[in-house]
Amino acid sequence: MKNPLVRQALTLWVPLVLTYVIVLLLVQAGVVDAYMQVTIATICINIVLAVSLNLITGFTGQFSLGHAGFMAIGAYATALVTMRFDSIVGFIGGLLLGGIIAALVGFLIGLPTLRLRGDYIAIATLGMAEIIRILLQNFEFTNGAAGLSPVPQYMDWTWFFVLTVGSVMLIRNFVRSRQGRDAIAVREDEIAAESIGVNTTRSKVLAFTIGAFFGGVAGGMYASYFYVIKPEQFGFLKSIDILVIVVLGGLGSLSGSVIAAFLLAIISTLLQPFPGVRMILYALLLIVIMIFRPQGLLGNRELSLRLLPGLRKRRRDDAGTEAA
Amino acid sequence: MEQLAQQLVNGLALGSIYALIALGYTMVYGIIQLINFAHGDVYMVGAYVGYFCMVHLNLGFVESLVIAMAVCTVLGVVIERVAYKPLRKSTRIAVLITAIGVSLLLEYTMMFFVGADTRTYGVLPPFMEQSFNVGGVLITMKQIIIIGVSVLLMVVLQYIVRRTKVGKAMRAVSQDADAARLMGISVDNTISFTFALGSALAGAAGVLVGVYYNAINPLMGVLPGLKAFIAAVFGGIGLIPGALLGGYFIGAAETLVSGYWSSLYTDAVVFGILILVLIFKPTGLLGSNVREKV
Amino acid sequence: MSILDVKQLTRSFGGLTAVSHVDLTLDQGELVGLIGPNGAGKTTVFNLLTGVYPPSSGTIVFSAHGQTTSIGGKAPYAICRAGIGRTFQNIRLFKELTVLENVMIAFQQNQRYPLPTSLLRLPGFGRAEDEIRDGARELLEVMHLGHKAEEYAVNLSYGEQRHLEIARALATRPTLLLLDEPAAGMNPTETANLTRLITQIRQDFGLTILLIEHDMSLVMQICERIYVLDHGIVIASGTPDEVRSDPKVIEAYLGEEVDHA
Amino acid sequence: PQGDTIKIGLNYELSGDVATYGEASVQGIELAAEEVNAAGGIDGKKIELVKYDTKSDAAEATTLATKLMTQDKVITVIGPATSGGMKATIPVAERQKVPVVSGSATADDVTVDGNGVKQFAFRTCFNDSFQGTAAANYAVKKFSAKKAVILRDSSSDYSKGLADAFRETFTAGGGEIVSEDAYAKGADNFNAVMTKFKGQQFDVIYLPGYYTEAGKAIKQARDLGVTQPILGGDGFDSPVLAEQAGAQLKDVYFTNHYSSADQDPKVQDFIKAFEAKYSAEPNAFNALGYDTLKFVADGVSRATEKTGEGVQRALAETKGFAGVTGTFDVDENHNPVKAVVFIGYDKDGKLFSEKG
Amino acid sequence: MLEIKDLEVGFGGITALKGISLSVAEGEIVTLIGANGAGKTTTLRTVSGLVRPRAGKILVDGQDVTRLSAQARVKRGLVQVPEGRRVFPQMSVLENLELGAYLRKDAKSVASDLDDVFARFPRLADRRKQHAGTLSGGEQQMLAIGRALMSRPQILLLDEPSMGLAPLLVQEIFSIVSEINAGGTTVLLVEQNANMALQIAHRGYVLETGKIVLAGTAAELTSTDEVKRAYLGG
Ligand SMILES: Nc1ncnc2c1ncn2[C@@H]1O[C@H](COP(=O)(O)OP(=O)(O)OP(=O)(O)O)[C@@H](O)[C@H]1O
Ligand SMILES: Nc1ncnc2c1ncn2[C@@H]1O[C@H](COP(=O)(O)OP(=O)(O)OP(=O)(O)O)[C@@H](O)[C@H]1O
Ligand SMILES: [Mg+2]
Ligand SMILES: [Mg+2]
Repeated sequence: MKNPLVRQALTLWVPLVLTYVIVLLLVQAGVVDAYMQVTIATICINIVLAVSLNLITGFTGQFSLGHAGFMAIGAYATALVTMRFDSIVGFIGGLLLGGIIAALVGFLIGLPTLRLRGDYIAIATLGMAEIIRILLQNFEFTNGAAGLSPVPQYMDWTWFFVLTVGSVMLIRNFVRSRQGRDAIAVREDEIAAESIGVNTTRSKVLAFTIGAFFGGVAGGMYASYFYVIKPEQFGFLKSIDILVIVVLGGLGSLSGSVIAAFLLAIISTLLQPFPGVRMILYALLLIVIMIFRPQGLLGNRELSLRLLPGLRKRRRDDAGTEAA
Repeated sequence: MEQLAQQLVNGLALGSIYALIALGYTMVYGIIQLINFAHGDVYMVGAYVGYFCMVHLNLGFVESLVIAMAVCTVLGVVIERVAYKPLRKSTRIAVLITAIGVSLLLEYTMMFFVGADTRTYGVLPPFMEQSFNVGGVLITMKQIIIIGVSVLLMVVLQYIVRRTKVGKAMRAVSQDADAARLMGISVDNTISFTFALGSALAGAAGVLVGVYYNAINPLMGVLPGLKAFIAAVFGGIGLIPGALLGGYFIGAAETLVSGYWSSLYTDAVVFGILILVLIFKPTGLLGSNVREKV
Repeated sequence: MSILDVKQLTRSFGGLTAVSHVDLTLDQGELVGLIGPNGAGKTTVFNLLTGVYPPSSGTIVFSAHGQTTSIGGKAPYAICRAGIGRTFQNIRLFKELTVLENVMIAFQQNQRYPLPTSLLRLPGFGRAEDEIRDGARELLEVMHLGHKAEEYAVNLSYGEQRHLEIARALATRPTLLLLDEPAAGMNPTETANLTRLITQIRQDFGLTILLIEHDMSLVMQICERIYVLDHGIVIASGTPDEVRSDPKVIEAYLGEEVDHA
Repeated sequence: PQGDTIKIGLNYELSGDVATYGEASVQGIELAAEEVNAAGGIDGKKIELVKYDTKSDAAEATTLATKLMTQDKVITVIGPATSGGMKATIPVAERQKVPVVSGSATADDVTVDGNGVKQFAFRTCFNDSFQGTAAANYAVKKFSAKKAVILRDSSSDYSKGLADAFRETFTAGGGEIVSEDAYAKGADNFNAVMTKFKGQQFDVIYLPGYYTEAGKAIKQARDLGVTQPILGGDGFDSPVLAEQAGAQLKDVYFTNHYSSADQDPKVQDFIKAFEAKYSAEPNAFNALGYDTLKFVADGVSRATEKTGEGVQRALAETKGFAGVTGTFDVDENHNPVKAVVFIGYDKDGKLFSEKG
Repeated sequence: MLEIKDLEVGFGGITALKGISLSVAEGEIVTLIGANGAGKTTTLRTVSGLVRPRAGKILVDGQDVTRLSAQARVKRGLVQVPEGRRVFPQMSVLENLELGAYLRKDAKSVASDLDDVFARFPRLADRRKQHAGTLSGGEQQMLAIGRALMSRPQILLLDEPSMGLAPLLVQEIFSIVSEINAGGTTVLLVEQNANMALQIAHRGYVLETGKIVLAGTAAELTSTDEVKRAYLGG
């Protein structure tokens, strides 16, 4: 366990590859049935959404209520491209295009609005997402309120695995780097960050753009798996849903977001048999969890094998020894 | 010209409703910096209480209005004590999520009991169905009532906050809760009082809307809640005159965009204006525009 | 050779002129004090020098490394990169981060590697990170904080937090360091220790220092020159002895008896 | 699926945006299921309903349809109520070979699109273009309308479908659409748009939307002195429309599946049973939900093989199914072939109906 | 008059006060000195009721007030001037002072007390309509003290009143405290500026990492070597 490369292989790559292979085998053997597959898909999409929003809100401290807007852009781009070019190349192209347009919009919106503080950013991002939704609802080429369907389905377990793990890893790499630390400094104290040479606008816009990119990718995953997209799916409440995952997992904790995405899927499944009261129970649960665990499941810590109970100090970032 | 005047009357009535809801948002925000997402749902409950009073108990408009305000007052205080008070020391975003939980809880509990379908206030007393033609501009009695009651309640509110002892305590708590404690102010009671006041206004707005549109449903609070929040931010959140200004502005903007362009883009335009205003005036129209003192 | 040249610097807030026509020069390597009553505009001068507020009028010219920069209207981060570092009157640390991370963030501004290197962990990432970490650690040692590297900033004592602020400012590799009441809230013994530390870092890092302080024992002991500000105006300047005996300064600031000078 | 009950899945919007439609559909379905079970069930087996809430979310509809078919092993899934939700479940149905049936997914391309007929998708309502066309013809025939304005619901594809068909037919017959506008679901305030319309010359207003907003729109239009006839679709069919518009419900007409004034005992029995169970008058969603369950039950009982595929074959062959909302056959595109009824409130607010 | 017995206070994992006992007699100025983070502020905040202790008792005039809320203690005459002044920045000087008298019902005597405060701090009288947030540090400190006086304190708890103040004002503030004390108010004073504090105090305690390590009259403490070395810079 001394060699960092060996340790990383044991704690990261081996479990990941095992997870992939085992699920793949279970799917093929029919043990993981169609319903469980849909659930896994939902979890994966939520992970990408939550992790990318966490980058913006949890790490950089910019309270965004508009993540569904980026998701919508990615979903529509992927849908439009794959509906025209129904091939794997079209799918990958659509996914990338969706991410890039979302990132571009994030960049353009971010530049002026990120000068705002706190709740004012929340409302500006909310406004942006609503404008995107309303435009999608009124454009001809997006087919208005009826939305687009059927979007060719390319997403399968392999794609979900690659995209989810890839997104989480890239975002993790980002937050554990110079640029990521700059972003965190902005969250902690913007004026102090500026005074020590952090270009705070650049930092915020960068985080916002990257977050938007992955929000777009998640939208593409969604469109390609669930084959029906409509503007109303990307409303304000969707942004709230994503925020709930992030806060529940812990602002500034990527593993928290991942765990919360699983947890919410489980909660949702458990509540399904009670359609009449499921929302009431869900609401109560939300309140109770927040009262008893206001900092979220993991706070701003990361889950790791070294995080032993009672150990107060956060695990040190071992980024320096991780060069690939 | 006539049409413009008509549209402005329409906008004024709509704006009054936003302003009433926005006031509650702004007061709560002012005192504990919470975007109280459940506020729109308190308004919904107010509408249902009014409905129950008028349709099932056959009470008059004024009695129903008062009862709805009273019930909402209690509801607001209970929400604050049960759901928000335990989170006094937590991050604001945690309280925000709790507020979302409370919002869903109110919506779906109501839906559980009364169903999702729209309810109507039914036949109103004839005097409320009157309308007046002022130089070609049609003004209904209901519009007059809405504007009148809103303005009255706002004046009362402004008096309470500016002139009374408890109003002073509210401002003290909002500026520095610990220092307020050292003055002998009970912070918890003051916060509860703020919620009571804001919720009472929301309850009044609920009944007014029920009468005005003659239609209520358990999700009716979501959209106006959002709009009112925007109105509050627009005017400068935490400021009572700001909420008023924001409410009227959004009412007028919506009406004019629908009236002279297309309803398709009403919300988009309102949000667009909002973003622009914030970019040039980052703390809202009436907010003071200074950078934090370091 | 002057490294900072401030001419007719003015800043108002609404009706209030917090800083009014201030002229101020600093020579390379000097340690200069800025004193004056509460609300005189001292912190505002710092905020103008570091770009927190743009000046209402006046010019600030800063020369370092053979480069001359006009400060007025520049963003704070750009001014920092030009070579002005500062601490804050009300401590502003990154509270939820460790002591080491606080300094690393400042240090890494001069140790830049591109985004793809971060995202993809390209070769060079590890080395760059190691350099940042090691550089930051060294500075912590200088400020006697090495043993607290892994502690959260918020858990430090007040005095340690003030030290950390200085370490973080040093990590930006400033030529000019602005210290805003570094000894506030310290008792005389702690103040004495700090005084030694300030003279030491000036020497070791070849700094020019401008310092705001109400503790006259510190100011009179280490400052070579002093500017006195009152109502935004420079009412006196000169050596400590000149300033101490200036009746205007006594009247506005020092009071009759200066007991522990 | 074996066992002593016949499991039918309900996959409806019970919370979220369009909970109203989901909830109303389920009321009708549950009433019908009770009746079927009280009458001895199907071949002696009782119907067991397995009900889930899609939260008005298409992806959730997919998830739950999958769950109903693979884990609960239902023989047929009924719902969702909206076309978007329904479309999200059809590929699942095709893959799992279990039919999905909706009583209110009216978009033209639900059961058939460019790729052909969706074998496992059915519905018991007529589609949008059918209603829109009928309304346009009615406007021309009854009111000799030359100019129309359209006010639709921008968040509903149903509304868009009706508006598109109306516009096409109306203009093809030489009419002109002088103005068109849209509101978002949940809108309360129609004063602005009605004030705008008032300043224009036209003969009829086409308002393809749901009663929730239409009632308010009608009332506000009449309050402002807009006097032209107002036409709508089956979305108007609810007692709430009359309650909201009150005395202002005058000169309003809409296309519908049936008329509650119809003296056919089937219709009257349904209305009585519904009022007895829910102490409220039924609306279109209630009636369509009711018919849909009966339609599915009929298919199941005729199916030789009690499997999804068996039921699919039986449903596709349905002939002369007599429901509350009309008697119909299932055509080759899996649409019901129904007659349209016009319901109207004349200038004095008196209710009448006429066959189309 | 004020008695603290075995007070223990913790925040999460940190124990800030590890069982301290002290007393202040009527008419006394007692000062509490100690390094940064020793627990001085925590002591005052616990006495005034802003912080709940884990264990121990606080007695005022022999009555246990440990369980009372902060506002109830204000009623008992226990009033704190908090660290960092904490005036209400968006309110005028006058409104700040009126809030000091929040619990008092006797409008007349409040008005006369207000005049007294203005007489004591003429600078505040000049600025009565100005927002407190825009006052200079020294003016804010005066306001904070004036505001506390408005509630007619029996015991005044002062937390570092000289922090961040210009030398001139430091002297002024200390003489004001002496005057107030001379007028009959008991004072518990926390100060970093130990030299000055011990000059006006009758007695003092030295706090080190949550424990009282020394106690005595002001003169005794001033001449103790340890105190000189650690706190007086001598
Ligand atoms: N952002 C601001 N908005 C309004 N007024 C301000 C602002 N910043 C400073 N001032 C005012 O400018 C004046 C000078 O303030 P400054 O903080 O520079 O004083 P200072 O000399 O540092 O005093 P101290 O010794 O008390 O820290 C004060 O009256 C202060 O209230
Ligand atoms: N709210 C709190 N949460 C966590 N720890 C706290 C809190 N308040 C104080 N502490 C800790 O308790 C200890 C004592 O702090 P306190 O503020 O009482 O010291 P002090 O003697 O007043 O110091 P100073 O001279 O710096 O004002 C410190 O370690 C401090 O970090
Ligand atoms: Mg200062
Ligand atoms: Mg202290």
